[in-house]
Amino acid sequence: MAEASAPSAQKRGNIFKTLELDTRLLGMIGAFIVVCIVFNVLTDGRFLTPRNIFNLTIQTVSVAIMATGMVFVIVTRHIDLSVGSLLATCSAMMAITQTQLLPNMGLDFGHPLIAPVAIVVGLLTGAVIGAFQGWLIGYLTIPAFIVTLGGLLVWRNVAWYLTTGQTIGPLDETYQLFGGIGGTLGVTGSWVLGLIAVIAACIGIWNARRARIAYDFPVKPMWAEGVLMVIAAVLILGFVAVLNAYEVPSRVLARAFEARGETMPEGYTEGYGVPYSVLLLIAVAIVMTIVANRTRLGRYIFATGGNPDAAELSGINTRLLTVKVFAIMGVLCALAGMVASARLSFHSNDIGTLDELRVIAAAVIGGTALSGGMGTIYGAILGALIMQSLQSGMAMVGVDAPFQNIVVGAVLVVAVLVDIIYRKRTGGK
Amino acid sequence: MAEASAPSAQKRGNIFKTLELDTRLLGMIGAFIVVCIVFNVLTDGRFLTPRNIFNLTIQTVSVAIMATGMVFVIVTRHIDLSVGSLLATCSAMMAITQTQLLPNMGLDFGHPLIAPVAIVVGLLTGAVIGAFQGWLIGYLTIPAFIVTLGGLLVWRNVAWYLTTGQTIGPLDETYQLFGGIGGTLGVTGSWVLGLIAVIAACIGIWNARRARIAYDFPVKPMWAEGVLMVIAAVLILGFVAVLNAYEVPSRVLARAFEARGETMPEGYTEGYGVPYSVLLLIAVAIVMTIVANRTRLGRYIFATGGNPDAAELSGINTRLLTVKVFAIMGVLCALAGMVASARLSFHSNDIGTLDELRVIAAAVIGGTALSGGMGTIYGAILGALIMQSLQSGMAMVGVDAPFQNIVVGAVLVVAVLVDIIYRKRTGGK
Amino acid sequence: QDGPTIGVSWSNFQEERWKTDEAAIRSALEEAGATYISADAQSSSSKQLSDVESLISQGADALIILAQDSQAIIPAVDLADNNGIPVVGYDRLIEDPRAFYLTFDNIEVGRMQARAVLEEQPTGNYVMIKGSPTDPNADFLRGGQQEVLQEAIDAGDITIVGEAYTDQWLPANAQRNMEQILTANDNEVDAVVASNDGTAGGAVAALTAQGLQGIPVSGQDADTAALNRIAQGTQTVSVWKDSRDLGRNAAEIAVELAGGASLGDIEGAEEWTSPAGTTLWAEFLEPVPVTQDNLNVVVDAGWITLDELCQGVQDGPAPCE
Amino acid sequence: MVDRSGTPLVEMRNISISFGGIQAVSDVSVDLFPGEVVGLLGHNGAGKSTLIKCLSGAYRQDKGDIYVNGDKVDIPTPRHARDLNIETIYQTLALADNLDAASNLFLGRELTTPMGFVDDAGMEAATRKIMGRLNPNFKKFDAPVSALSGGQRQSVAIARAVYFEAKILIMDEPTAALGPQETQMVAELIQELKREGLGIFLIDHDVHQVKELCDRAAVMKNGELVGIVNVDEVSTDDLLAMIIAGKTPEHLAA
Amino acid sequence: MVDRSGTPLVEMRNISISFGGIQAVSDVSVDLFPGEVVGLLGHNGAGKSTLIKCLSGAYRQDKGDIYVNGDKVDIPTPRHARDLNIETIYQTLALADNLDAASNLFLGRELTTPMGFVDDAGMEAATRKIMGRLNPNFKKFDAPVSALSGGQRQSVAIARAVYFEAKILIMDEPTAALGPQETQMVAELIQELKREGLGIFLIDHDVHQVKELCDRAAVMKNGELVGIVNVDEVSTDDLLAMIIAGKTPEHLAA
Ligand SMILES: Nc1ncnc2c1ncn2[C@@H]1O[C@H](COP(=O)(O)OP(=O)(O)OP(=O)(O)O)[C@@H](O)[C@H]1O
Ligand SMILES: Nc1ncnc2c1ncn2[C@@H]1O[C@H](COP(=O)(O)OP(=O)(O)OP(=O)(O)O)[C@@H](O)[C@H]1O
Ligand SMILES: O[C@@H]1[C@@H](O)[C@H](O)OC[C@H]1O
Ligand SMILES: [Mg+2]
Ligand SMILES: [Mg+2]
Repeated sequence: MAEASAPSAQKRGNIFKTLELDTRLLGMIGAFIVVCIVFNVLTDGRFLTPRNIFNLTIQTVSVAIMATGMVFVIVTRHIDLSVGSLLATCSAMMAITQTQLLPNMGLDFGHPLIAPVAIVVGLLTGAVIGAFQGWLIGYLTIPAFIVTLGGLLVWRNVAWYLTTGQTIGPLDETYQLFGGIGGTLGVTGSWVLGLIAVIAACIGIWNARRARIAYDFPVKPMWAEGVLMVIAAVLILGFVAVLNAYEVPSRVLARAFEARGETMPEGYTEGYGVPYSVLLLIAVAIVMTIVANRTRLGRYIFATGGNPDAAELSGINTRLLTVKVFAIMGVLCALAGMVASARLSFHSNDIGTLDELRVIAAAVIGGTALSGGMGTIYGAILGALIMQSLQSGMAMVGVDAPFQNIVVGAVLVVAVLVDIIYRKRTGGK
Repeated sequence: MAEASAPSAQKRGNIFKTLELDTRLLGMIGAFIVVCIVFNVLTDGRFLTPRNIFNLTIQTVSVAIMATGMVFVIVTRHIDLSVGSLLATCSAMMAITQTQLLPNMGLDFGHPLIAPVAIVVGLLTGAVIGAFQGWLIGYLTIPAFIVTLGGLLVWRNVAWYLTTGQTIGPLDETYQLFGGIGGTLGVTGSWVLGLIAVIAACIGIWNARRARIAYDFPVKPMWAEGVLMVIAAVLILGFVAVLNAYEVPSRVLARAFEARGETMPEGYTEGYGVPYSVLLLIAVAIVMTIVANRTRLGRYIFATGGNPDAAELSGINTRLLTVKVFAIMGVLCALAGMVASARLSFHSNDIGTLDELRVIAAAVIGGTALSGGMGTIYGAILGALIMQSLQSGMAMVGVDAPFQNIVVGAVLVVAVLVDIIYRKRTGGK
Repeated sequence: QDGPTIGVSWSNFQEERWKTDEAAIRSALEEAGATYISADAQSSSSKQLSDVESLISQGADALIILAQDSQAIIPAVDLADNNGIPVVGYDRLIEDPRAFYLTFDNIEVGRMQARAVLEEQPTGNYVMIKGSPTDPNADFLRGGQQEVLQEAIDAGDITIVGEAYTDQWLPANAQRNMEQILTANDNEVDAVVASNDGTAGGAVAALTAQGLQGIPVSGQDADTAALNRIAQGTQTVSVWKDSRDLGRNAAEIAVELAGGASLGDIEGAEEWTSPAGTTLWAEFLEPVPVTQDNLNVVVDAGWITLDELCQGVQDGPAPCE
Repeated sequence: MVDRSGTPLVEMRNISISFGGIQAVSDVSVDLFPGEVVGLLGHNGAGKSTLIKCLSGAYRQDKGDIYVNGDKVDIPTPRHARDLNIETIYQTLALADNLDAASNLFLGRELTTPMGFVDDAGMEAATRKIMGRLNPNFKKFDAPVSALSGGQRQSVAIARAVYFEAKILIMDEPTAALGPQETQMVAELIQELKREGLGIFLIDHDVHQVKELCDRAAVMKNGELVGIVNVDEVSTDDLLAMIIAGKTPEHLAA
Repeated sequence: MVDRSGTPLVEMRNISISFGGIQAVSDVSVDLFPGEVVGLLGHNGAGKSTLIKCLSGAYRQDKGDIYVNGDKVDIPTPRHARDLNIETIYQTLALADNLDAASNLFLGRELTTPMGFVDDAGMEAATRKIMGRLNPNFKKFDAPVSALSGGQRQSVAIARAVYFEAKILIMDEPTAALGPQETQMVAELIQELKREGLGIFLIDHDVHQVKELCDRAAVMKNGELVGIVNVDEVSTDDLLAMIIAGKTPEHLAA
C-alpha cells in the first residue's frame, strides 16, 4: 500500500528492488544492527548473548504495544500525551480488581477467574477513557494536545486515588504470567510456534502472489518469492532459537525439582523460549498491521491523515474515526499496563511515568511523520526496540549515570540521522 | 495581519467588528476571567488581591518568556522538547560563571560586572545550543521531535556535569534583581513607565491609522480609535495601579531602614510596582510581536508554517530560518533560566524540569496550532498566565496535590473548550 | 581485576545528594579491589527492573539498590536470588527479607526536623512542605514530623495552617506553594517544616520576599546551599545523613556478601520488622541534625569547606565568625 | 431535448451563504432535470463553487432550501449527499495525497473480500479499467497521488465521481487541468451519463464547451444569479456578455 | 518576428530526470529567445511541469545542462533561479494559504519601511494596483488566500510572478482556473511582457490559445520531445495530432 511512505521509497538497489523490500525498513534495521554491534563490542560480547536479547525483548513489550496505537493517533494528525497516565489508571484498576474487589466478592486469591476478569476490567477502562478523550477531540474539536495533556494530569492522579497512593500487590499468579520471564512457552512450545509462523508466512506470500496473478498484475520472479520465504523462515526460527538458548538458572530448576520432591538429574538444563508477553506483542503487531493495511478503518485512518478535508468530503465520518482511534489507543494502554505491572508483580504509583515520551519517540523513530498520513506498525515496534537497546546498552556499558543519558540522547539523534542518510542515498529526490 | 488566525475570525458582533478586536483574544480573556472569578470566590476574595496578582505575574514570567519562542517553533511545524533542559544548562552556566569562574578570575563577589557577564555567557550558551539544534533539524533534516528529545536528555545532564550535581548559590545580588519581588521599579517608576506605555500605544494606534489613510484604505471611525486608546490606557494604568497597590510588608521596610541606621516613620508605606522580571517579559513580548508581524523573519516564519514548499519555492531559505528560530528559542530559554534561578536565588539541578510541557501547553492554549502556520505571541503569554492561575489558585485553595492535578487537567480542557465554543458562536463556519 | 563486581542501581541521579553517595561507594569499592558498575532508573520503577537485569547480565556479584518503589523492586530481588546474587537495599526500604536494609531512619529524620523547629517556635502557625507524593519517604518523614508535633497540636499551641506536597521535590514548586500559603494566610506563619533542603530553599525564597526570613525552617541532606543558609540564619536545621558513611558501609557489606557471607553475619546487623510486617536484616545509621549550634561538625568532617559554608555570612555563628 | 415537465431532480431555492459578513452567494435559485446538463458560469469568485458545495454537503446554506426529487432535504455532511446519490468532483480535487489512485477512487466505498478485508487487487483492477476509458496514458497505479501530474490527479477525481451509480453529478471545472485528448474523453463521458438519465451541474469557464455540452447555462456574478438561458438560444458572445456585464439581454431569459 | 540570431536567453540541453526509476523527462532540449513565447504542450503526465521545474530550481536534472544567456548555470534551489531573474508560476500555485494576497505576492521580497520593518500598507497598495490589472473583481485583500476561490488564487500567483522584473518567465497552465475575462487579461499581459523583451515558457492545454500567444510550440509525449514547431506554420489540428499521436509530420520540423 501507498501509506508505507512510498513517495520516498524510490530508486532502490537492484536486488532490493526485485525483492520489493521497503528501504525504510532496511534503513531502520541497519541503524538497529549498528547500535547492537557497537554495544556488543563495548560490552565484550555481553550485549548479544541470548540472555540479554531475551531481556531486551521483554523490556520492549510494554512500550511497543502502545507505540503501535500511537502510530494510528499520529497518522490522523493527533497526539496522545496521556498514554503513561492511562496505563497507570488501567493498571490500578486491574490491581485493585484482583487484590480487593474480587476477593471481597468471594473469589479467593488464586482463583482462576481472577486474572481474566481483572484483565477485562482493565481493557474496558482503557477503551472507555480512550473513547471519551477521542470524543472530546473528534466531536468537541478540542485539540488532542490539550485533551491528552489534561489526561496526563488527570489519569495519573485518578490512579493515585484508586490506590490511595499505595503500591498494590503482589498480583495474581496467573496474571503475572504476562510479565515476561515468569511466563514462557518453553523450548518445545517455542519451536512449534516458530514452525507455524514460518508456514503462515509462506502461505501469506504465496496467496499475495496468486491474487496478483488472478488480476494479471506483474509479479516478482519465482526465485525472489523463494528468497523472501527463506528470509522469513530464517528470521523467525533464528529468533526462537535465541530465546530457547537462554537457560533457566540451575538454582531455579533445582528448586522446582525439590518442590516436586524429586532431585534434579546431573547436567539437566532447560531453556526459557518465547515469553507470553512477547507473544502478546506479536499478536498485537499482526492485528494492528492487518487493521492498517487490510481494513476500511485503517484505510480511513491513513486517508484522514493524508488530507482530513478530502476524507470528510469522501463521506468518511472523521469524528467517529477519532473516537475509534483513541479507543484503540486506550485498549493498548491497558494491555501495556497489564504487561508492565505483571512484570513488576506489583502495581506501583509511578508505573508508566514518562512513557508518553518513549511511546511517541518509538513511533517517530519508526518513521511515523508528526504531520500525519504516514507510518507503519513494524516501524514503531522497531523504534521501541532501538530506544530500549540504547537504554539497556548504555546501562551495560557502565559509564556514569548522567553520562549514560547524554549518550542515549546523542545516539538517538545519530540513529535517526543514519536512517535518513541511508534513505536519501537509496531513495528518490 | 492574516496570520492572527484570520480564517476563523469572521462574522463578529457589531461593536467588536467595528473595533476590529480579535475574537480569539477576547475568547481567551473570557476564559481567563472565568478562572479568576471562580478562584476568587473559592478563596474568599484572596485570589484577586494586588498581592496575589503580583505573585501570579512573577510566577508566570519564566514559562511565558519561553512560550513566546515556542510560538515560532510550532508555527514552523516543529516542536521543542528540550526547553526545560536547555534552561537548566543556561542557568548552570550563569551560576558557575558568577560564583566560580569570575571570582576565580579576580572579580570579587558583589562586583558590578558579575551579573552582566554571567548573563551574556548564558545568552550565548542558549543561542549556540539552540542554533546547533536548529542546524540538525534544518540542514540534516532530522525531525525536531527527535533532536529535541535527544536535547532533553543531553542538556539536563550537561547541566549536571557543569555543577557536578550541586545546588549553586546564593547568586549575585544584582543578578537576583531579575527574580521578581526582589527587584521592582517602585511606585513612581511604575507610574512613569505606565504613562510612557500609554503614550506609545496611542501613537501606535494613530500611526497605523495614518498609514491606512495615506494609501486611501478604509479606516475605523474616529470614535472607535478613541475607544481603543481608552481601553489601552485603562488596561495599562490599571495593571500598574494594581502592582503599586501591593505594599512592601512593614517588616521588610523596617529592616531596610534599620540597615541604613534610620528608624521608619510611623505609618510609612511603600508599594512594589512593576518587577523587573515582568518588565523583561513585556520587553520580550513586544520584541517578539514586532518580529512576528513587522519583520521579514516573522513573515517567513508564518509563510513556512503555512506551506513549507511554497516558502521554499518563493526563495526563502527555510533551512537557515529553522536555525534562526531555534537560536531565538535558545536565547529565550537563557532569559527564562535567568529569571527562574534569580527567583530561587540559587541554581538547582532540577530547575526547569517538565517546563517543556508547560511551555508547549501555554502556546497551544494560546491558540498556536500544532499543524503550523498559526499562532500569536500575546496568546502564548495569556496561555501561560491561565496555566499558572490554575496551579496557583489550586495551591491557594489548599487541595491535595494529586487532586490539584486532576482539577488543573480538567479545567485546562474546559478552558480551551469555552474558548472554542465562543469563537464558533462569534466566528464563521 | 579479580575482585567482585558490584552493581549499583540508582533511582534518580538528578537529586543532589546521590553523587556523594556514589563517590563514597566508589572509593570503598576501589579499596576493596572491587569493580563499580551502575545504572540510573530516572524515577521509574520499570526502568529500574530493566537496569537490574542488565547489571546482572554484566556479571554483577552483588547489588546495591536504591529502590524507587519498595515493593515493585521485588521482581529484581527474585531475579538476583535466582542467580545467587545478594542485594543490599540502600537508603530506601525493600520489602523483602532476602535484601539487606541499610539506611538512615527516615521517620527519625522527620522527628528531628520537627523537633528542631518546635524547639525554636513552640507555638503558632505551622506550614508543612512535604516531599513528592510519589516518594514513600515523603510520608515516612511526614509521619515522624507529626509524632513530634502531635502533642503541641492537641494542646492547641500550634496550628497547621498549610500543607502541600511538592511535585517531584522541585524547589520551584515548593516556592510557589509557599507563596500561595502565605497569601492565603496573610503572612500569619511562624514556622515551616520542609522535608528536604531543596524544598526548604524554595520556602526560604518565598519567605524572604515577605521579609519573613529568619522564622524556623527545616530540611535534610545538608546540601551546601542549605548549610550556608543555616549559617546565615534563614534555615534552622538540616538533618545530615552522612551519605559517605552510608555509601562506604553499603560497599563493604556488598563486597562481604559477594564473598559468600550471609546476611546475619554482617557486623552491626540487627533483625528488624518493617511497618508492613516483613522481618529483615537491617543496619541503621544515625542521622545528625545540623543547626547553628553544631555547624563545626560538617566542617570538621570535611563535608563542606569553610568558604562554602560561610559565603556571604556576616558575624555568623561558629565557625564563621 | 430534455423533458422538463416532471419534478426536477434538484431544486435549489433562494440559496444564500456568507463568510464573515461577506455575501458569497445571495438568493440564487436553480434547478436540474434528469438527463440534463446545467452549466454554471461566472467570473472568478462569483460564487459558483460555494453554491454547489451547499448541494454536496460541504457547506450549509444560511438561507434557502434544497429539494431532491421534490422532497425538501437537509444535507449537513457529504455523507448525506452520498446517500442521496449526489457525487461531486471538487475544484480542489479532494484527494488523499498519500494514497494511491485506487485507494482514492474507492475511498469511503472500498471493495471488500468475503472476509471483510479491503480488496486491494480488486480495486486496482477496477481502477485500471476505468482509467483506461478516461486517460489512456495513465499508468501510475502504485504511486501515491502526490506523485501524479496535475492532470493525472484530476483524472482520478473524475473517475471517483463517475464510477459509482450517481443520480446527480456535480463537476467543478473538471477539465481545467486536462490535455486536449483527455478533455475530449470527459466530454464524451458527460454525453454518455446524460443519456443514462443523470442530472449534471457543470462548472466550466470555457463557453464553447458549455455550449457544446450543456442544455441550460446559469450565469452568476458577485454571488448573484444573472440569469438562466437555454444554450441553444444564445451565442457564445451572449454568454460572454452575461458573464462580464452581468446582465441578461431581455430577449434571452429562459 | 522574434530575432533568433543572438544567444538564446535560455537553453536547456538534453535534460533527463527520473523518479524512482521511472523516466519523467528524457533527453529533452529546448531553447528560448528574448521577446519570445514558447509553448509547451503534451498529454497529462507528459513531463512538462517536471521539465520546467529543472529551470525554476525546484528539481535538479539527472542529466543535461542549462545555459542562461550562453553561460552554463547550476540552479540547485529556487533562490538561485530568482537570482537569475527567472520567475515561475507553478501549476500548484505555491501559495502560503495562511497569509493574505499581499503577503503572498511579496513573499521573499517584502517592501520595507526605512526602519527595516515590512511595509504592509505599501504592499497592500501595490497589490491593489496590480490585481486591478489582472482581475477587476478581486476585492479580498485582507483575507488569507485559503479563503479565495480557485481563480482568485491563480490570479495571486500570476501577479506574484509578473510584478518583479523577470527576464525569464515560466507559466505552468496560468489560465486553467480563470474565467474568460480574466483569461483575456492574462493573454494581454503576456503580449505586453513579450514586447518588453521577456522570454516566456507557457504550458497550456488550449491549442487555440497557444497558437494565438506563442511563437514556437514544443510538444512532449511520455517524457520525450516530439518536436518543436513555429506556430505560424501549423494548424491547430497539426498540433493536436502531434500531442495525441506523438509524431511530427515531416514537413513541419522547425
Ligand atoms: N514528485 C514526483 N514523484 C514521482 N513521480 C512524479 C513526481 N512528479 C511528477 N511525477 C511523474 O512524472 C510524470 C510527469 O509529470 P508532470 O507533472 O511533469 O506532467 P505534466 O506534463 O506537467 O502533466 P499535466 O499536464 O497533467 O500537468 C508523471 O507521470 C508524474 O506522475
Ligand atoms: N472558506 C471561505 N472563507 C471565506 N471566504 C470564502 C470561502 N470560500 C469562498 N470564499 C469567497 O466566496 C466567494 C465565492 O467563492 P467561490 O469559490 O464560490 O467562487 P467561484 O465562483 O467558484 O470562483 P472560481 O471560478 O475562481 O472557482 C469568493 O469571493 C471567495 O473569496
Ligand atoms: O534525602 C531525600 C531522600 O530520602 C528522599 O527519598 O528523596 C529526596 C531526598 O532529599
Ligand atoms: Mg470555483
Ligand atoms: Mg503539469
